[in-house]
Amino acid sequence: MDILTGTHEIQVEVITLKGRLDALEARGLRDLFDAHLAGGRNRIVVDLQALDFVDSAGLAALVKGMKECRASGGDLRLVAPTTKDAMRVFELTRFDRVFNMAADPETALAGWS
Amino acid sequence: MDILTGTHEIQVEVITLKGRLDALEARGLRDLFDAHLAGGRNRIVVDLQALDFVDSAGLAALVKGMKECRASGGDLRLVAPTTKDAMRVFELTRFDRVFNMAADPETALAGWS
Amino acid sequence: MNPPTTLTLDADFLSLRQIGPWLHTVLPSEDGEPNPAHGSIELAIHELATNSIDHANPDDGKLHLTAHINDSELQIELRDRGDFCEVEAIPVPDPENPQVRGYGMMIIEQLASSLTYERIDDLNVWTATFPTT
Amino acid sequence: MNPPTTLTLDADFLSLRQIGPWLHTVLPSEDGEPNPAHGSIELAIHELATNSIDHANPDDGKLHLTAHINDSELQIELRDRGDFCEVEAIPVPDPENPQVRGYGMMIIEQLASSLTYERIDDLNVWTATFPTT
Ligand SMILES: Nc1ncnc2c1ncn2[C@@H]1O[C@H](COP(=O)(O)OP(=O)(O)O)[C@@H](O)[C@H]1O
Ligand SMILES: Nc1ncnc2c1ncn2[C@@H]1O[C@H](COP(=O)(O)OP(=O)(O)O)[C@@H](O)[C@H]1O
Repeated sequence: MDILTGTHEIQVEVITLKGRLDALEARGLRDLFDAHLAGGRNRIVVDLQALDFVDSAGLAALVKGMKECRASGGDLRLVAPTTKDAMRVFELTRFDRVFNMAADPETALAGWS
Repeated sequence: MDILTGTHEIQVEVITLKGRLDALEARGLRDLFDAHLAGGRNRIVVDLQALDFVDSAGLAALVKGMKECRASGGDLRLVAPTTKDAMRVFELTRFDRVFNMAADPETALAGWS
Repeated sequence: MNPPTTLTLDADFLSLRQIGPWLHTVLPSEDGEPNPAHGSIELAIHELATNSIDHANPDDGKLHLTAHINDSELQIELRDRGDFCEVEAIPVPDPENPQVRGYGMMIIEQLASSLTYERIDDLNVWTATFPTT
Repeated sequence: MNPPTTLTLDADFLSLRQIGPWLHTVLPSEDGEPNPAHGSIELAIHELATNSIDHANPDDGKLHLTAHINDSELQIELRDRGDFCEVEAIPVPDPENPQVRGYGMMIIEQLASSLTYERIDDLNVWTATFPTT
């Protein structure tokens, strides 16, 4: 019998946000996504649990990141905000259904290949 | 807003077998599993596609490896043999239902966390 | 009717962070608890003000907010000396086709019980009303 | 009835690899294609011989196989000079509780149309019959 061995590595970038994700902060987040994508790191989890405000510009940064990750065969998944205020923009725009939204980081990290 | 970044790494060992997995070869496979488990590498895919014979001793090595991987929070998954002869021992012992058996390596590699 | 209160902001994103604290002073609170409508109203006014910065581009670089509150309603007026807005031309996002931008208006319209736009000479006047109870 | 053919093996796992090729010479083939029952029969006899090595431990270190073939059946006899086997005591695996070892007998019994065991003096004689068509 021949035995061939190898290792398959799956790397997921985890970004944890705290405070306000608004127009002022969205650019920094977009830059971080761009840096990961440029480096071929297209599996990203963004943990929104500790956010207390998200606006449509913050949402736009996440949507753009998700589209680009998916376009290159990866994904951007969210850990859902815990406050109603931070969750509101996702519900009003129906993006709570477009994103893969997990209740905790462990769930968001499960199921990559 | 605070941004915290980190990287989560998932490593899956891939073992590809070719030829006969019988009592003579089972020991080498068990040793390979033991080495991976001792190193904390408890996520293993064994690709059986190119095997043409598997006996109960070969099956035993796979079952023992799977039990030990699962006991330490990992898993051992198989890529199913392509020939009826190599598949027979799994069907007769019902282990085709106990193992996570994928049709190809990509499927076997999907869904780890 | 209580007397109106006002907030004048520089037309930049950092300044928009004053909207939330200002709304806390404007909205009625019970037992020191923040008004339950605060989060919705902050998001709506934040989006309205963001649009003034992004699209109206005020000549004097200022946004003016006025709050009129009565027992059950809060009316917020946003005034800026920016470009005219062709309200009828604003597209509605297609829910089947997720896009990156273009959700601000949709958010405001869902949160406000009414929203009006008037152009008075070179002044844009947006008026949004919210239930507070 | 064709004349019987025999194979004598050293009682080690490497030697068991001769079983498959030997069965090819024994089994009828059509148009040079391997007999479709070959794989099942090889596995069964391989498991039977593995048990002799693992559990009977023959004094002379040998296993003797004899094949009797007729039109529709193959009968294989395995003889060894090892320990007596208490056939009645062999446990059946519990399908609800997957175990590591103990599946050899279950495999043989599913593949053979009949399986008998005789102890003749210090000789173990296992006889398994298989359909060949
Ligand atoms: N205050 C405004 N002045 C001028 N145009 C506006 C204004 N608000 C919105 N618009 C127009 O409506 C479009 C949709 O606005 P909106 O739904 O808030 O999404 P976004 O600002 O993300 O594009 C804008 O792209 C712009 O063309
Ligand atoms: N040829 C044999 N001689 C003596 N004991 C045997 C023989 N074959 C099987 N046994 C007994 O039956 C048990 C079950 O055998 P088997 O189902 O083949 O599984 P395994 O060999 O993996 O234990 C063995 O553990 C052994 O105790």
